[in-house]
Amino acid sequence: MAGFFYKGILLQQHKEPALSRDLREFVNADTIGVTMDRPPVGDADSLTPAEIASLARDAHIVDERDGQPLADKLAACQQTPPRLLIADAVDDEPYLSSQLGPLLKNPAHSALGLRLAQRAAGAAEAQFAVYKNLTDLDIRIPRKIEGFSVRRIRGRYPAEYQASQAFEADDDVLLIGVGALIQLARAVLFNRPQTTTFVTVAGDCIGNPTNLEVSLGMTVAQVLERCGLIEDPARVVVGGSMTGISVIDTENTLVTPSTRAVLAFRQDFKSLGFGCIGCSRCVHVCPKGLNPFFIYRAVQEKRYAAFRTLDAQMCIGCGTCSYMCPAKLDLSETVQKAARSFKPMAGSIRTNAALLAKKDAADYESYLADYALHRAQIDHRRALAAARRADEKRRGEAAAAHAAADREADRALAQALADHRAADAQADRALAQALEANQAAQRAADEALAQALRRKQEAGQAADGAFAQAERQRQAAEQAADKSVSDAAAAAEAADRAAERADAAALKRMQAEEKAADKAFSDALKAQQSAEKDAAKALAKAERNSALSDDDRQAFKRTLDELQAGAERVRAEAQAACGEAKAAAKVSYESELEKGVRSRAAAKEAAAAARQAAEAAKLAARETCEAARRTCEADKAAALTAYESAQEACEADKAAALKVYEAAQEADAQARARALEVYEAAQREYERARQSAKDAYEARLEEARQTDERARADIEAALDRAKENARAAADAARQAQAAFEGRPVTVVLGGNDIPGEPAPEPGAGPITAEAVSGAPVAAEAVIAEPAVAGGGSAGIPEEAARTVSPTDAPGAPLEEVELLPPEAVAEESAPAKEAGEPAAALAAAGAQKPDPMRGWRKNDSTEKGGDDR
Amino acid sequence: MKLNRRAAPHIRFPESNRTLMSDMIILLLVLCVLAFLYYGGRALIVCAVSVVTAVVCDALCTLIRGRRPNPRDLSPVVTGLIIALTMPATIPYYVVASAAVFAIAIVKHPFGGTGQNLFNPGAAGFSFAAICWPGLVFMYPMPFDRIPAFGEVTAQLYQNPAFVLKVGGVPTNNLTELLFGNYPGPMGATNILVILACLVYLIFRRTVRWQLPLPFLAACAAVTLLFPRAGTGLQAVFYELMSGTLLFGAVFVLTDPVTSPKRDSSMAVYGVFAGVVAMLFRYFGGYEESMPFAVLIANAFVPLIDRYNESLHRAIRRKHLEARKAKTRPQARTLV
Amino acid sequence: MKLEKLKRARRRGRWFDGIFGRNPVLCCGLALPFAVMVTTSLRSSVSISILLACSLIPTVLLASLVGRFLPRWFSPVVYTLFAMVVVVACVPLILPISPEVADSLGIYVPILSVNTILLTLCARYERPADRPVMALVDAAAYSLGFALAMCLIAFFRELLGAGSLWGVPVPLPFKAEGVQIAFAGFIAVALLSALVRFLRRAALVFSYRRHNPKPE
Amino acid sequence: MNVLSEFLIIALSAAVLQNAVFTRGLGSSRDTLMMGAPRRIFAFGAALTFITVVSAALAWPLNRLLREQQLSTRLGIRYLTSISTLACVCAVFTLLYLVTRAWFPRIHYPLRRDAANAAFSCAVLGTILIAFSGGYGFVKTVGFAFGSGIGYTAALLLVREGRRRIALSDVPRAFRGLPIMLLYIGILSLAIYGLIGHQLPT
Repeated sequence: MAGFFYKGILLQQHKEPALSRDLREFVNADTIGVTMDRPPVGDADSLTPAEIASLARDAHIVDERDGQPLADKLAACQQTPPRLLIADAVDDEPYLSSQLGPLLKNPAHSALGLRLAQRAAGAAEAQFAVYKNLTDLDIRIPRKIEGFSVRRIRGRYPAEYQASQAFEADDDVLLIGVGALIQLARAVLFNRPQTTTFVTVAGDCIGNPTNLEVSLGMTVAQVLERCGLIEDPARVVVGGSMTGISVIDTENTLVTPSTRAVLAFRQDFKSLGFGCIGCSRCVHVCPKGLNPFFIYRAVQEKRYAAFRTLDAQMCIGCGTCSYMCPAKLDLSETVQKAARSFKPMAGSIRTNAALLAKKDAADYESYLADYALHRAQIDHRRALAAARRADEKRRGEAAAAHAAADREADRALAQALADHRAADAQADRALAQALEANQAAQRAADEALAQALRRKQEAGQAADGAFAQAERQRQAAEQAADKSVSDAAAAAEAADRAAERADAAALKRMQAEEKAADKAFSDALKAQQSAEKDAAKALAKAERNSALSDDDRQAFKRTLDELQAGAERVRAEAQAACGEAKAAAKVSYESELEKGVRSRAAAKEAAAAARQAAEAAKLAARETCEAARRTCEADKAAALTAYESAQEACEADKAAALKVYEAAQEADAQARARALEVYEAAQREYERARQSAKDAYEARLEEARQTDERARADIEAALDRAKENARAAADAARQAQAAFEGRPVTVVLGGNDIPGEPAPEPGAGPITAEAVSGAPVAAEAVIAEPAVAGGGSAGIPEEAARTVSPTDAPGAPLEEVELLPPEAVAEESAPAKEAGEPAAALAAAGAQKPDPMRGWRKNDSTEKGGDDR
Repeated sequence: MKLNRRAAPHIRFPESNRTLMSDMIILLLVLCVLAFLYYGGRALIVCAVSVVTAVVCDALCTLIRGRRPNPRDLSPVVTGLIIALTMPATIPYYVVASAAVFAIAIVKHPFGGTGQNLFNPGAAGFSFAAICWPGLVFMYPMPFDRIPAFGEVTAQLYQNPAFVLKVGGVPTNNLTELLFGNYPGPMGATNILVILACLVYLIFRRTVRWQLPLPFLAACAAVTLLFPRAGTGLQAVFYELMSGTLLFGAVFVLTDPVTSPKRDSSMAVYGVFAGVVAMLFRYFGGYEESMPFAVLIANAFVPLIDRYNESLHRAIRRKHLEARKAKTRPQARTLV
Repeated sequence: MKLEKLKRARRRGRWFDGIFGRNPVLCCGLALPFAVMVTTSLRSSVSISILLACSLIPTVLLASLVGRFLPRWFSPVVYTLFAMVVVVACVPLILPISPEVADSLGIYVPILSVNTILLTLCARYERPADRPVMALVDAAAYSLGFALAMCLIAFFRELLGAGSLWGVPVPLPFKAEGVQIAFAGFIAVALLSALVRFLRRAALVFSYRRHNPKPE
Repeated sequence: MNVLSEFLIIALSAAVLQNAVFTRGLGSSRDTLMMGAPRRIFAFGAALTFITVVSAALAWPLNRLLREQQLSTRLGIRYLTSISTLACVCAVFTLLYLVTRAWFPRIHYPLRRDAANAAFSCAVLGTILIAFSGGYGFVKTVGFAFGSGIGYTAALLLVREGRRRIALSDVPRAFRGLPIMLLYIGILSLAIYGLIGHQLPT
């Protein structure tokens, strides 16, 4: 783990013979005197940073650490001057001392170079950095070189990497190689461009290993000859002993500014025939904390899916794992080659995993959408039924209301008709009553007249009788004086009785008359009241009948009042008539009474008289006869007057009765007219009521229809939405499936970096992922999954039941191949820059036409087939 | 001159697979010599039979798989020795042979051969023998009494202290007897002192990393301390560790590099897990000797432990990358 | 290798590959519990094979006839119940082999009703692509293949483990009781399955190499 | 309290000691053992456990009833309990399928594919029949069913883990796929047999 629990290995440095020998030159002759075509610099200290930078550029100085031109590096830190400038002399690879040697051999130039670079870069302070764990050194590394302190870098083998990592981390540090600084110093002092570089020539085949200042462009062979080869090297390396590149043809390999060493080794490791036994030493030493064991296994078995989690691209190529491997496997090379070849695949693997994930998600969504559609259909059916029921209910109510209103109107009309008829009948009755009353009154008057006549006659008779009687009486007076007393009494009584009877008759008559009058009056009253009642009821109904409009109501009220007023008038007249009748009856009755009283008085007087008469009868018999005769005449006269008065009374009576009758007739006509009017009003009212009922019914029907319309629209809309969702989800699932199926996954076998051409559009040509068995394709999911709905799993891969999985060439017999699904579904993409964006999927090396025997040959192909273990 | 291309690190660590295996074999041979001292010639013959069967079977299987057998690969020798040393000296030869065949032909090669098997062949072989012939495998002769090399074995057979512990008793042999292996037990697993010396040697030779056997023994001791079977505390721990092939297993069987996890932290987890399972098997298991079964079950969990460990390390790497990127990012901003 | 010849061979072979080529137990890994546990004695494995045969064939017939009408997810319920009834009915068939075999098999007789061969075949022949007679042929071939595999395994395990065949003791130099235990069942099935795959591939390569020899 | 401890003990022993796959090979077939995605394994395991537990709880009273009435002897049918158990399993499966289809779409999605295999796997019926033949009480039966379900899922996950590692090793071509998985399970069952020490009653 870089920096955390840091590993790495302690290497045997073998630096010694080269380091302590002095720095020799091996320079091409014609480069000796060359100078830059610019004026030599006078005073080194007066140079401005810009001048230093331009000088470095003219001198074409290249920093041997990383091969970048020194000028660029200095220019880069113009904006942000580094806090610390480090002169890098860390040679941590064995046999290598091409930076430490020159530093120790001419510290002056390196110090000057560092001072110039410090000024150019504007760095606050500058130091030299040297690797601490150098064991077998003969010369001592000074603590300070001309004012600059020498900082010791601790740590194990990939110390250079750790140091640069640590320094770069706090970003304001600039690392420049010591060689470049020396060249800068020379460029300033001698106005010379960079023509040479410092190279260590070492290795167990070299006679005298030494640090050389070689001019650029020299061939490796010349350098080796210069230092002398003891024997034939098995391998010649340019660069470090751990990270160098073995040379194939020494004549054509040249020394470049960034060449640090030329090494020649004798012993060659023949492969011991061991495979990796998983001793995990490489895992313990990897400075980046990677797991070379898994990476190596994944590459051997072509399980590129595992690569994403193993971070092969983070390998820095330090070679520690290969160094440590007891089975002498080339782990470092395999990891780096695989990282390179994985880069183009990373994109397609990740895209494929993403597509697979999208496909599954889409399937899941489409299933849920179908489920929602299913629920929506159920809800739809239920809602429709509910809507229908509600609609019927509303219509029923409207109809009922309508019928009720009609009934109501009919009833009102009937009522009005009845009222009208009643009123007429009543009027007729009143008329009849009045007629009767009239007739009765007339009859009464006639009767009274007749009675009067009779009384007159009786009186006459009586008088006659009386006279006769008187006569007789006189005669019998005497006799009857006494009798007369009794008779008188009797007569008195008779008279009394007669009087009484008369009175009673009169009373009766009067009562009859009164009753008649009262009846007439009560009838009138009743008629008036009934009319009033009707009117009130009508009014009440009207009130209740809220359907009537206000003005109808007033009209109704007005008629009612007229009705009442009419009834009032009838009543008053009836009263009047009754009063008159009563008065007349009373008058006649009083007259009767008077008569009676008189007769009774007379009788009584008679009696008394009789008695007196008895005494005086005798006496008076005669007088009485006289008296009687007088009385008889008086009587007669009285009777006559009475009779006349009776006649007048009778006449008056009749006239009154007649007047009353006419009044009654008048009232009757008016009542009838009013009743008719009321009836018409009632009819109009009826018409309006029905009309309004019909309108109300229509309105409610309309309203019911609209609400039903809206409800159905909503229900349909819900169902359509659900259908739409389901269809959309199904389309999405199909597209995801197509995208996933059609995606060509291409694999680059071997290290050749074919420039990536654009990924062939989906569906083009068969998938050529013959080798990548585990990685891209969840064939397992495709093969093992027969039709969607459960049922027995098609254990026996039946041609018909299986969908063509992407790794299938059409028609190839591919039996029982289980491909591992891709590793975890697309996690966050590997952060490393190289495998960032999904690189264009390279067409596989062998994108030849689909060979029908491909699946066949794959099974017995010699190289490890891709099918699963 | 014309040279052919060679891979990057041009210098290599001097040690090779052979040396790795040879360390193990030297120690096992030491135990064989000890066994020879205790049980006479028959022990050697049993070891020889086991080793020869293993090697021959390995060669045959490699040929069947269509590859050239590699004479320098000594892993079948190690397997044969492990199987032989955990058996009693009086074991019939066919038992050892069939165990070796089972170990190599069924447990090792189908899973991928030398470096790729998933289960430890030695442990599997012994388990197979223990299950098939329990009567023969768990009856041990007393050391130093005469055992004829061939023909009928008439020696008196005793029980191992592990059996005594199993049935609940307290073993009678005292500490020195246990240390020097002077009690009836498997050929190579009785001499505790020598085995401990081998462990120390392996750890300092860096053939075996200490994170594997020590946590295993610590876990066994801890479980014993928590649930002592014979006596209390330290005495119980001594008896548990000394009896049966627990210590031998810790040194030779568990630390097989092929079937152990790859990182230090996962080795510790593997060791503890194997220890706990071993003790569980001892308490509740059917047989007195539980180490091989426990190792097999622990091997089944190695891929799981490794996978989770790798994802842990990946997370750590990612955190470091983010941390560094966070540091360098401000500078990038000012530039723009 | 002419493709037409290959296709014709495959079409003809389809009738018999249930026995060896696509053996249900060894190639397709169906009904493994029986192959692992029951094959400790030849007698029990023969009786199980008989029971399977007489329960598989009628059930598959039922499936091919009535399968179309059942909903796809519900059909296993019908088949397993029918199979269970048939198995229970046929148990007296195996009693003449040995009275106590039914007890020694224990739960493995009722399990026959839910074994994976039955489910797979029923699923396949519910909506038959080809003629229903193929269902019968396939069922017969599979039960024959099952019987073959079971007897093969039982032969080895009984011989090695109990040192007897069909109860008759066979003199053997050494006897490993361990083979009677479950784990040996797994390993036996694995080895035989590998053997079958190896033979099938050898046959394929042989017929392939006959027409285009390996380019030297 | 002892009911819970009894339940846990029998569940633990069913999961580890008498594991359905390793000790009796129940429920092992190519499709179940070779399932790739862990999500699918969890769904399959959950369905299987649910069905086993519920049908065990359902079948136990039936079985007790049959034994009390000695129905099987009276009617002369030998395996009546297994018929009733299978009927219970079928009922539970149908119920589960319909209920989830109607109301719980999220649960039904994975069930559509695996429910039939889970319900009609030998492990379900086998576990319950073993519990009955062992004469367990109600709590022990349900515990045994639950433990065996959990053990089965754990076994599948372990096998899948092994498979991922075997994919990284150079397996000979004849052993690729099913044979190597069976070997892996065979060796594991050898190890677990070491725990039990004797052959389990079938």
